[in-house]
Amino acid sequence: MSDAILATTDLSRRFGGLMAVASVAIELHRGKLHAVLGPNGAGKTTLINLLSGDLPSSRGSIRYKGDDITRLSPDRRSRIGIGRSYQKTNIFQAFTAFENCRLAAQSRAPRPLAIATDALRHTPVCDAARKALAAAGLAERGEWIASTLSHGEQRQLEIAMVLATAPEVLLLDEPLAGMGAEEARRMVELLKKITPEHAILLVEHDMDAVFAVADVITVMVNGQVLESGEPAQIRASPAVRAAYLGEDAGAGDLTERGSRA
Amino acid sequence: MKRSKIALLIALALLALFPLVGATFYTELVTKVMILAIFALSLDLLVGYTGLVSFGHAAYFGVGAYALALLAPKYEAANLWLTLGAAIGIAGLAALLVGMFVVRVKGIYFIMVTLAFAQMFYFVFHDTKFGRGSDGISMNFKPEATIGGVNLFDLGNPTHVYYLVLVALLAVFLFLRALLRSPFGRALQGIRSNEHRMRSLGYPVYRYKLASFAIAGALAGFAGYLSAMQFGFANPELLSWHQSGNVLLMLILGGIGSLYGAVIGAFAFVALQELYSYVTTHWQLLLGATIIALVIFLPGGLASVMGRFKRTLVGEPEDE
Amino acid sequence: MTTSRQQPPSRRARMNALAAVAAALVAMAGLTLPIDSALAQQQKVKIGLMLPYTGTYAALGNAITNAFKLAIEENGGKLGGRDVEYFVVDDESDPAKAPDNANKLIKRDQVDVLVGTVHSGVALAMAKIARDTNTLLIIPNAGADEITGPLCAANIFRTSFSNSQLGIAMGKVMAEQKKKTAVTITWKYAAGEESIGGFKESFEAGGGKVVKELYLPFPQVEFQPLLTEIAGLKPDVVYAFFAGGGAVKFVKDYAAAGLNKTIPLVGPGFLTDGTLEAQGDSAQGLLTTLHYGDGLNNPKNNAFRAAYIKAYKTEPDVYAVGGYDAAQLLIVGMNAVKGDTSKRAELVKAMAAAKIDSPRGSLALNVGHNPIHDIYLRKVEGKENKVVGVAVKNLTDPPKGCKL
Amino acid sequence: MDFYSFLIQLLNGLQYGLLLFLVASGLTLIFGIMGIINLAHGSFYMVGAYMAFSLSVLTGNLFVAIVLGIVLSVALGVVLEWVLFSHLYKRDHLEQVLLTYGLILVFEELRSLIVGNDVHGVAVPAIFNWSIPLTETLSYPVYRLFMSAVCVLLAVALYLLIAKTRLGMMIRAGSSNREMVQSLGLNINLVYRLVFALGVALAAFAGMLAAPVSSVYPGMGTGVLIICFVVVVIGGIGSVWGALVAALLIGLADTFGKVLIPEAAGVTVYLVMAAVLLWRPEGLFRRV
Repeated sequence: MSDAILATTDLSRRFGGLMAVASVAIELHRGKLHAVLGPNGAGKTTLINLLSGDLPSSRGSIRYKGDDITRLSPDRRSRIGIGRSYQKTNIFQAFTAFENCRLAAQSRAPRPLAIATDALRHTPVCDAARKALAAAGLAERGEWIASTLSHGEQRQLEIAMVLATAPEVLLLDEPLAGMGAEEARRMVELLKKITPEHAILLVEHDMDAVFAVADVITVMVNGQVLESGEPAQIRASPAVRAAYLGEDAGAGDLTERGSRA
Repeated sequence: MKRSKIALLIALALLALFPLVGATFYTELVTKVMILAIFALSLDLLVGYTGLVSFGHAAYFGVGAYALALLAPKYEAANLWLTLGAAIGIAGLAALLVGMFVVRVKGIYFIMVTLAFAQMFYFVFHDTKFGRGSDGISMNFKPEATIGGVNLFDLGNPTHVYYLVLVALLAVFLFLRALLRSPFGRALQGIRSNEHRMRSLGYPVYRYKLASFAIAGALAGFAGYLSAMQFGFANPELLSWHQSGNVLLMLILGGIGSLYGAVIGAFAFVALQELYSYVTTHWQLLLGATIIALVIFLPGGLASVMGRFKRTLVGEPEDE
Repeated sequence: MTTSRQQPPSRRARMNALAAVAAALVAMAGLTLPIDSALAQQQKVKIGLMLPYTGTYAALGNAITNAFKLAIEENGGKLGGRDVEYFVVDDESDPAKAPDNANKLIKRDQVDVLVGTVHSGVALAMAKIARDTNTLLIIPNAGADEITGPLCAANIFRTSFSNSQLGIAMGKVMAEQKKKTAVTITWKYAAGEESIGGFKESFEAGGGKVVKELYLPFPQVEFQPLLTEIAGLKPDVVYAFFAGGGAVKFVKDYAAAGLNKTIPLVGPGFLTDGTLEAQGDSAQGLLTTLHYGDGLNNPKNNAFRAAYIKAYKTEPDVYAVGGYDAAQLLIVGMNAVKGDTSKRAELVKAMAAAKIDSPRGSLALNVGHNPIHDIYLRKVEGKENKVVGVAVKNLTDPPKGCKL
Repeated sequence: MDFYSFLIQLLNGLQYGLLLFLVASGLTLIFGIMGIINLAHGSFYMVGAYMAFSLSVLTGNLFVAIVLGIVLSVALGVVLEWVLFSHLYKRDHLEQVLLTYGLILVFEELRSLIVGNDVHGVAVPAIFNWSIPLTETLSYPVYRLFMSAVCVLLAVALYLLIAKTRLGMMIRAGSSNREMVQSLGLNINLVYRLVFALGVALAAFAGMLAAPVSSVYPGMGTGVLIICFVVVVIGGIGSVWGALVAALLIGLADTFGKVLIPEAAGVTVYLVMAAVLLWRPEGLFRRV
């Protein structure tokens, strides 16, 4: 618990009768990638929304670097270093890819009173944006309007925008969904490269990717944490296999059966 | 890129030379249209660039006009610079105060709430002693524009007023163009495109929208001041919701989301009004039908105009 | 920064947009270029009619225009020997557009005389423009006291009334009828406040007491709460200032609340003028004061009514009288200078000293160029406001603040 | 103000509130169900009033005129929805505001072209044309009580229609997810046309019912419109229940505002609105 940069206790969220997330305790550590697995409707996206502040929690608390941020607004949480991407692409469709990242980078140096200067001449921000674009593999797509990018490229833009805000904690909601094999491979490399300086929470269905990058894995079912631990432990765990694959889970290894079609 | 620069200069030259050619009536008419263009520009900052559709923007136009009328001393000329500064400040403050209420709501609520607040301002000037009642205020003396004793220009002379307003229009246009390229302006446009993502990227969206609302209010106050200065007259009808509707219409005519659109919209709207009232006394029927046709038959509705907005933003900023 | 992949068609769109600006400017300039005729004497007298032809006061605008033209026709269609040309602008009763509309007539059409209007907010703007441009202005209706008070000018005349005049007349009558207490009620707008002021001034001078002044926001017509308050106060008389739809509703609500049986309702002529058909029997017996009424048996009035009905197939009203006298006043002035509008001082002097035989009776102008005329007491009988007496003979309101 | 006149003022406030609800219900219905802001709502109120006048002159009986008027206004609603408003569903609120703003100008001029600019009265039907004496000087017109009763009946009818009937269920479904309902094979366009016509008929009916009291004059529509907005905004857009509560609140605020603080009578209603919005920005009964 000691050096956890982000930790939750009894974090819950109720929608009417449904407990979407039920008293989840999860920890994120700097330099570690914590993957969250689970069938659809397990409450993974709701969990991310609670951590990012997009959704207020019904019960429990979230501590970040020792402070309680349970009541903090989404923009305040982002400013103190919690960046997130979205499962459903949520970008500035009308702007160029570069402008998307530039706006993200600008949030760290907003300079709202400098209304006489041209934002494009503010090099630190523009450089950060170009660096993020390159990191996400969109270097030559800078001038394209976001709405004209392919679905996979838009997913890359999502990641580029989060990186552009130079966060300490990254909450990634199914970043690989919709990406081609090549783009997915590049993204896994990127995740490995950036894990050392960030604390990453990765929600993802792609088993190969998860087991390739995850330091810790948590499996969630019906809003509750079924089991959490090292990848090997999760892979071998009967409870996970039963819940995840249904009752007749054979002896087969979780990864081949579970890899996404 | 070159050609649009030339077109801009031609239009500017045309406007600059107009008073020498046109008779006094037209000079004063074009002066009024330029004041309406400033008013439309101020609203475009809200509607076209921040995505806040205000249906009560005339309130701050009226506050600017009344600031001059109420501050002007009865038996001598007011100082232009002092009263102008006060008018812009008071209008901006009024927009800030109302903004605190209205910026918290979105979409249809925003439209209706801004309308209701504008009506509240209308009644303050129409009903109370402070507002001098329904017949409005007429000033005996036009403000003086003196710097160090030297009287720069005489506001009684329509040509001087024309050039003062032309300079004002240019100043507001360039100010907004610079503002929209600044980090603050870009953030506003981000809010218009995807407010939710801007918040999750760390932008205090409420404060940006409030600032935009206040700046737009201040600029509307500037236009209101000029309109009261032109004829030395302020009346509660300046704040009527028809004025708020007309300025929204100017944006639609000219094309939302482009500074040119606001200026062109103002000219097109007044030209339309003059043309129709010249044709028949029932000109409002024609104007109403035109509005309806515009909304329905404009290809792809406003999107086609919006499309132009997206592309202009994307191209070189100087494209504006 | 490389130009973006899609060459934005917007540049072409903006090009023709800028062309639109040029076109709009030329259209406005070319549309109504004034025809500068340099001929002096035979040239037509240009009359600018700025009246409401749309909106709530449209009926009044038409009545004034009809009567004005009737008077000119009766003068052989001439003014001081010169033919007449009309320039008409619809002021829409919108004060925000008043300066431009006035300028259309004064600066674009260069009219010799401006006639208008009904709405006092618009009239005040016209008076300001007329003072700034020294244009001859005749106001056939708007009753704002200021126009012939603090804002009076040599070139501004009025042929209708001032709001306080009608109040002063009714206050005097009520005091004479030994009414002790009164309640006044009106919309919160200048015309109402001035009329109430006049009533209070003469009623309290005659020994009465206005116990309460009730107001409601303009143009709201929900009177029920204030009628309840009047019933509670039980004054000897209620003085109400409303016009048009508001007048119809107030009189009907007043009767529906049974107040007309116990507390008499009085007011200026506008409470019942032109609205009797809509008010029906709720207005029977109601006393009003106005400088005109039904059953005024004088030769000029009978001739005027006959001519008006022949020409326009409807009964003339007090607004028509205002328009008719505006023309008569102009005729007197133009005859004195034999049509030479450049002799402004002489023209104005003649008009100020004019003694007009108006359908209302004798009409003269006070120092501030506001009418001095008899204010009649009228009583509603059937569909008419029957003149039952003269409330005040040759009433002139004190020109407060006029430095003419 | 003694207790007895307080009671009468309370009655005045409730009666005005109920009338406000009658006028505002059509506006909030059309918006709540179809997501369309209709600035021309005041014009339908005016059309109703003028219909009451001309039809009652023709038929000699107000009730017959009202029935005829409702049929005509439903027809008007169907035509308008088909010709104009069907274009508006996909458009954003700004375009709806502008199109209906244009409609106001058109209706105002058509009225002046067809019926002229004079002020007209509509006779109160004989059976209601008397008053109940409350104090020795004040008596209460029975027609106003009749109007209040009709308003209450209408509120109940509207509630039942929306909550209990099949049409109501279809309307509610249509308003929350138009595409889904369409895919279920339900002719949602017909339902929308019906709802719009109902909204127009409600506004016209309010005009007709109130005509004997309000009388009929040019520009009567715009005055009603702004107060309707305030009621709908306070009540929570789309919530018929909210509109009823808000209308009563505004009726009382306006009544006591005029009597207690005449100086600020015009502004009281907006102060109440500001207070409510400070507390609940989306109005009292925001229909989620």
